[in-house]
Amino acid sequence: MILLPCPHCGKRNSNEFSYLGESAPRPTETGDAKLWRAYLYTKENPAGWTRETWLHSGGCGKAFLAERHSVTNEVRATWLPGRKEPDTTTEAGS
Amino acid sequence: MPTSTRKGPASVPDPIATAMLARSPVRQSKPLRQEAGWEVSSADTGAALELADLTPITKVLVRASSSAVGSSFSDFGRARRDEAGHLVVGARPDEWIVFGKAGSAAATISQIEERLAGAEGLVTLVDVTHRDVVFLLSGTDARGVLEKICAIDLSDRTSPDGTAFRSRVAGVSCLVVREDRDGRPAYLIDADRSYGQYLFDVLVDAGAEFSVEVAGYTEVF
Amino acid sequence: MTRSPRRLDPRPGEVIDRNRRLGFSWNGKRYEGYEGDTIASALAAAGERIFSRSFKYHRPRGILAASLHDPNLLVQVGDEPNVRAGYRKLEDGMAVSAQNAWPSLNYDVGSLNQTVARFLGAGFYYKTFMKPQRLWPAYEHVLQRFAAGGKVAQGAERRDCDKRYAHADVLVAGGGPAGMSAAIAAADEGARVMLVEEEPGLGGHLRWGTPDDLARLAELRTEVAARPSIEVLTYSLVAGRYDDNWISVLQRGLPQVTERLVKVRAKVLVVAVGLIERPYVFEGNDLPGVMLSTAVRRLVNLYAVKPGDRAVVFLANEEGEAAAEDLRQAGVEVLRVVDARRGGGLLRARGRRGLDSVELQDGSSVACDLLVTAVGWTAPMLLLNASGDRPTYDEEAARFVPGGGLPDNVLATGGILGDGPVGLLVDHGRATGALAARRALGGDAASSSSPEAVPALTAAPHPALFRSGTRGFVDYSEDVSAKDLMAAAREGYDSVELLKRYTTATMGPAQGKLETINTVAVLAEATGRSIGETGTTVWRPPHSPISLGALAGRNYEPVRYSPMQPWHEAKGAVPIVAGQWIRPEHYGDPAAEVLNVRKNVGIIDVTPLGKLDLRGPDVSRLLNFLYVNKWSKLEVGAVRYGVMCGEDGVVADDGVTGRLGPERYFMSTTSSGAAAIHEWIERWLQTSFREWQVHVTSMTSAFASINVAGPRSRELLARLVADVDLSAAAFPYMNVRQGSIAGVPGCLMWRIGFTGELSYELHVPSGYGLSVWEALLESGRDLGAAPFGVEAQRIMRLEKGHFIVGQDTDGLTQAFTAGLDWLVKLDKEDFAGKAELVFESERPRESRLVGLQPVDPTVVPPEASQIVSGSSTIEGRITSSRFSPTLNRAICLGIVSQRCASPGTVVTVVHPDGTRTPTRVMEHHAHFDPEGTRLRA
Amino acid sequence: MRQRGATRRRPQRYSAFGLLRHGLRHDDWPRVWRTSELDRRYDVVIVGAGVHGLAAAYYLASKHGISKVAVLDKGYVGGGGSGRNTAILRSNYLTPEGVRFYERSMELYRNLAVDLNFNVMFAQRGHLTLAHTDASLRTMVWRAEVNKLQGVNSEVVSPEEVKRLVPFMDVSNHARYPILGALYHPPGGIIRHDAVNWGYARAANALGVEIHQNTEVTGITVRDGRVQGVTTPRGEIAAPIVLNCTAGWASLVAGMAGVKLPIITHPLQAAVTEPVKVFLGAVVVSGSLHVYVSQTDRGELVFGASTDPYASYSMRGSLEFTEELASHVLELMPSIGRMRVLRQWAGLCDMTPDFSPVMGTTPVEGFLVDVGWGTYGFKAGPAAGEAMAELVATGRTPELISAFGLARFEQGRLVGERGAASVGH
Repeated sequence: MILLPCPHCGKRNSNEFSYLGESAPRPTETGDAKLWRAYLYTKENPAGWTRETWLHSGGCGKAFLAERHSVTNEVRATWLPGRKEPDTTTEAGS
Repeated sequence: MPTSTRKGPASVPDPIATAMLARSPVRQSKPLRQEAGWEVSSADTGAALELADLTPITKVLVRASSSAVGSSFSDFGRARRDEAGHLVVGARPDEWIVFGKAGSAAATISQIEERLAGAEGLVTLVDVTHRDVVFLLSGTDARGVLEKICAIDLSDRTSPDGTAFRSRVAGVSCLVVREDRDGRPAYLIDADRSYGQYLFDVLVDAGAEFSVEVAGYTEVF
Repeated sequence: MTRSPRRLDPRPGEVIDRNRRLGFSWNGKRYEGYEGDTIASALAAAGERIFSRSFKYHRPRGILAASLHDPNLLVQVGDEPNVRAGYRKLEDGMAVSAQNAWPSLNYDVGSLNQTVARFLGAGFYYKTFMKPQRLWPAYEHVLQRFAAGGKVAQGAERRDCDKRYAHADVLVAGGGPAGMSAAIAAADEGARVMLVEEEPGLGGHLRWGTPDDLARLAELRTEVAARPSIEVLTYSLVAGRYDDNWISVLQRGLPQVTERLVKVRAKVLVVAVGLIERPYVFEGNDLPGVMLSTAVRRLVNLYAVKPGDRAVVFLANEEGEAAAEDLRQAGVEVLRVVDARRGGGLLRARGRRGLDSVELQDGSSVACDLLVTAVGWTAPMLLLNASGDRPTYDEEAARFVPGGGLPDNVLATGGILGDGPVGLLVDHGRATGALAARRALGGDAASSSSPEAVPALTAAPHPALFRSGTRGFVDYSEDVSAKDLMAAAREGYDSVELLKRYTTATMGPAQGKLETINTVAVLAEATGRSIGETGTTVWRPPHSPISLGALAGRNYEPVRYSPMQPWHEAKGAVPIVAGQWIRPEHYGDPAAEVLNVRKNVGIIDVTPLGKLDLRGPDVSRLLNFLYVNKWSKLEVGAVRYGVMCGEDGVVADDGVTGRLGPERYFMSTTSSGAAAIHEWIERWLQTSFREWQVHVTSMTSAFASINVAGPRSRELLARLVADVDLSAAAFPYMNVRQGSIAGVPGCLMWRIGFTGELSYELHVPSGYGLSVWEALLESGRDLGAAPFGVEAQRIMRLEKGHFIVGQDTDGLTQAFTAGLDWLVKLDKEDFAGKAELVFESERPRESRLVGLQPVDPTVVPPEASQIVSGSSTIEGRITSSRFSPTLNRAICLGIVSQRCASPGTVVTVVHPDGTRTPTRVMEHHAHFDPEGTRLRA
Repeated sequence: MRQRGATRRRPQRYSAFGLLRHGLRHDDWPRVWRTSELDRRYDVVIVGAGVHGLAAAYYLASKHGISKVAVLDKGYVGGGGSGRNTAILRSNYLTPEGVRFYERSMELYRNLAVDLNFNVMFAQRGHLTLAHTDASLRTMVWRAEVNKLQGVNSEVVSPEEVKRLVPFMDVSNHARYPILGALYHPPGGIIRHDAVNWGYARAANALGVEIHQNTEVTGITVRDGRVQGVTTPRGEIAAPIVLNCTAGWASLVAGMAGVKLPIITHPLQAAVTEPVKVFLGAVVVSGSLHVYVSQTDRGELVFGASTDPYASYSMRGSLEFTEELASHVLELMPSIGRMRVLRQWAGLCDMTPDFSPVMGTTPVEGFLVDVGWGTYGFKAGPAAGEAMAELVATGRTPELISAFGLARFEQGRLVGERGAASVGH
């Protein structure tokens, strides 16, 4: 059971959270099928650091964004929706 | 722009004198009596570890931005008594649940409305007395019981008296509030009412190792 | 009752209680042992030598390691298979039997396999039994009879197991001298410590050591006991370490439960699991009477058992010397001590049912009944592997050692790291424990002690002794010899993983703990590489097999009930499982329940319906985004039906939402969709529409929901409602009112009709649900008021043609296909799924949901029957089907291809039994009252 | 330049007689597949030496005479999903295109031992998918009816029949998850997965296909929209066709060619118990309880579950997986609580939005994919290999796999397999 750092509650077991997947902006132009289907279906799916949305559904009920390493499951940053994204690009990552 | 909806009928008024009986989802052990229109147990145990069904107590959900509410309410993750004896629990960010005496929803709501009058932004109050079941688990081994079904660290260092958290208890999302009684650890466990009988059975089962006994309704507010 | 001829006089460190005798049986014969014995020690004391038969060749096997990891000591205890007799404590009344022998342990017919062993090399089955293909089941049946292991009994009771969560600053895995010292030091630094030891007592190898060792042990035990912040779990196994130091511990020997799984979140893990002694590979190395030095020391010193009469000791280390000394003290005649460090060598062991003699390198042969080997160690790497460490091979010490890749929250100490006198192990343990505590507590360490340097602990030089002959067994539980491994490697299965999969070496119940190193050594030899280059396999959890019962623990499957459940149960309602909810399917006769609703009035418990309280100035914007239809102009007091789609345009949920006040709405969702829809809404509000002012509260359980349906429902309700004008004019269809029912204030009343009848959906504060339910039935007795269940409701909604999301639609059904053309408003600004619905509207329709009626009204096609053209071209399927008591005919909903979808088309429905039913496509989904005059009444 | 098609050699046949002779003479068997130097150029480079890559290579050589083929793997033969799955075979899918495709795979599997001269131990013991709710029972009927119309043996049976097939099953109606019936698929069963991988590797190699273990593809060269070859630590390889047959790393390999896939990688965990005497005949699956179980000839129970709830490339097992597994298995068979879990492991599953694979061409000419197999990959190996070989050889997408192309996502024409239960082993 990995721990996920909820920005409100602190580290909690991952089974308290709903995984909402890779963070991808919703296209503003909804008439472009290619664009829209890329938003719906195409995934980066990296083996490394990935930015995704989680909802602490079994806890405080709040959504947050996290930068998690998809191989080690380490989370190096979390932030609330709408807040400035942390700049982690300078840190070592694989 | 006026954003408050406080003027709306926010609560279930307390029942008028009527034959209609309100019931907890948990089967009550005998002898029975009535408390503010609710059927409750008056079993008395005096055991070292007790489990009581406090479902009839008043529960009011308050939503507002923390900055607007200021210091009038407890912080998120903490619980404290207010002047009126209500237990005010920071249940979620920008969300509180206020526990009070059974049958006092209307009064509780008007007190809170008064206190929050003039707060900025959207403020809403919802009476959730009938939505939730509440148990009181108290006694020296209360932590031992909860540790069997809840993954949160309950030690004094991380979860001292006055701590509140939402987490899963035996697979059900619950609000757990620690408010010690007579120097003994005590936990209020608030959950969706439909899980009531299931959770009660689980608590009795987990507590068997520590000789838990089922106590009747006690007045804690 | 058998005596115990091999029991020695009391030993200073023995763990048996000679005052407490325990009776048990072995293969039906009565035996006696002492409290504190293991099953194996009690049997060994009684003179038993053969404990099992091997998997493939049914060779007799005896005590090898006398520990949890002994591959030869798997026995059946009652209805429990594969019990580790070298570990499991003896209990009074145990019925123990051998597992893999027929007709008996001493004369096993399967041992004939040995005579054809040369044809049954590893993987032989891949090369034969291919033709004819149809005979494979027969071959397979024969192979299955060789399946190893014990038996499970049909009807065996579930054992009592439970679980516990724990949180430790420092968890020390292993209660030997280093582990105990680490725990003591960590506690002194202010840490909460959990000390876990596999054996029933703390002490590790000190337990079976010299009087000096025992004295040392007593001191350490006193120190541990004096620290209340150390929780000691003995007879408990650290079974696995998972991400973020989530550690599983299997605890045994508790008074309340058979086994308890403790799940520990540790800030720092200290691995102090010590070493496992490894066997030597030589011809005859599996004969009963060939034992590891640690096995001999345990038998003599812990259980006071004399393991043989005349012994040869083959050794390369001090443990072997100590074992020889123990044997002498126990009165065993030590005939030869062959020291590999001085060039001594061991060729083979001989014997049939047990060891008879040993042949040595110097050409001599010694008759004996006990051969002890002490050829080196294996470090159990599971916890380190699981923490990211990859072990490296230390040529000098001839063993794998930690590779140094540990994260900050895992430390190692003791034998797994290196060797040394007890004093060094203790010092290292203390320093490591203190370091662990400081890391766990961060800067807040209570202690003022200055950080002491962790002393160096390295593996001592040791001769590299792996094998002396090809016929020796490398894997005891799988009957794999060095020869098998050599052959497989030459055949091309020449990496560790391929070799292991092909020969099954290390795959058996012993998990390769004793065998892996020898497997790697043989492979290295076969491929001409070094052991280090060959590498080792990754140890996978669990550290030792854990029972399903312990992993399952108590059955915590949450169940939800409505407030009226006691009533339903009392009336014998037939229950149905709907997600977590248990609901009444019917009360005996669903058709009668339907007719009563159509004629009189019925009530149904619909509490599981999802209910959300929505408040704030932006609710109508939210509704406009969530639903495919428009919500801007909903009057206070009005109710509207809506459908929600996912972003892919697929129908996700439906329900009605009413406006209770200027900024207050109440939404209902399907029962099964309630949680998901709440999450869906929160997700949008929190991530995309953060500036919208809306508060959403789940109210599903706040209200007991009762649907009152039927032509007399208004009449019934009027008897209980005083403060709401129920007249059709004042309270028309698709409206909502608030008021009191039977004196209970704060109720909501919706005039809606899933059943197609005049009906009211009542939402009553839950505590009063049962009272109101009873009041409705009581007041409506003369009106024919009766309960109805989910099945009657399903029939009536089908009569009315209302679809059910997830039944009449599936995971790809978009809104237009579901027949929602009338509802979807593509001219709305934006809403969830709009883009895909625009695309759907622009392309030719492929299929759609339609009402269907079999031409023969008496034939009811089972749901999911396929609609075909020609013999087998699928054109669609029946999604819902019932016999309508109201219309006295079969009625259906179904998805059909566009070419079959026009009203009047007669399609062919194929039933599961193969019959074909001509079925007509109808104009409406509704089979009954399509104009809706009844529900608008 | 070397001749097209490397030299073939006749492998020594495996047979009972061969075993006897080898046993008497104590001589070695020839190597199961040869190792060779890496060439600079191949007609086809296949990435991934699992069942898909090896089967494609085998059918390229055996059916189409194309044997200048290199199968590259970063590890060893069958070390990925092909050696980590629970080896269940069936063809009782939900959609007609799915049923037809998997039925072709079953057909190839049925003859595979003889075809490859390698006993793959396909045991057709029957496959039961339990229904615990009326909704899942309806889905079972749906599947059974589609199956029958495609000629696949599949039917819904009663709880009593389930009890007859699996006497250890608790079919009492008081269970929390009552068994209301099951989809019974008699031809379904289990196979020895390693043997399938080795058998294909051996047979393909005998036809001239080269198998290069420990040879990771680190780059794919694309010029003017055409694939040129691949890069490995052992050097560059030129090839006009590169076939991505990886599972778990499909997105990463496709990414090297600049192709994005509709894939999310999730771990799928499995576990095996200690052996006990054989008591379980059929393969048992419960979608609602997220568990599937079968017993091997060795007596071990092999378990699998649904994929982990969040995307990850981690192959470290989790404790909660074994806990839930045990709890759910004991719901079905309460009397096996004393059996012990011996080992757990994880594999990676590339999940697509419609629970169906992605097979065929990509926007990069010559770069083909056979990916996105979710939890169904092993079952599909032979048919996928055969179809991909045909596509490579003829340049035309075979009808059998035409529904599974990558372009379907951009066109919004998903395959309906998602309509079935989330776990469908």
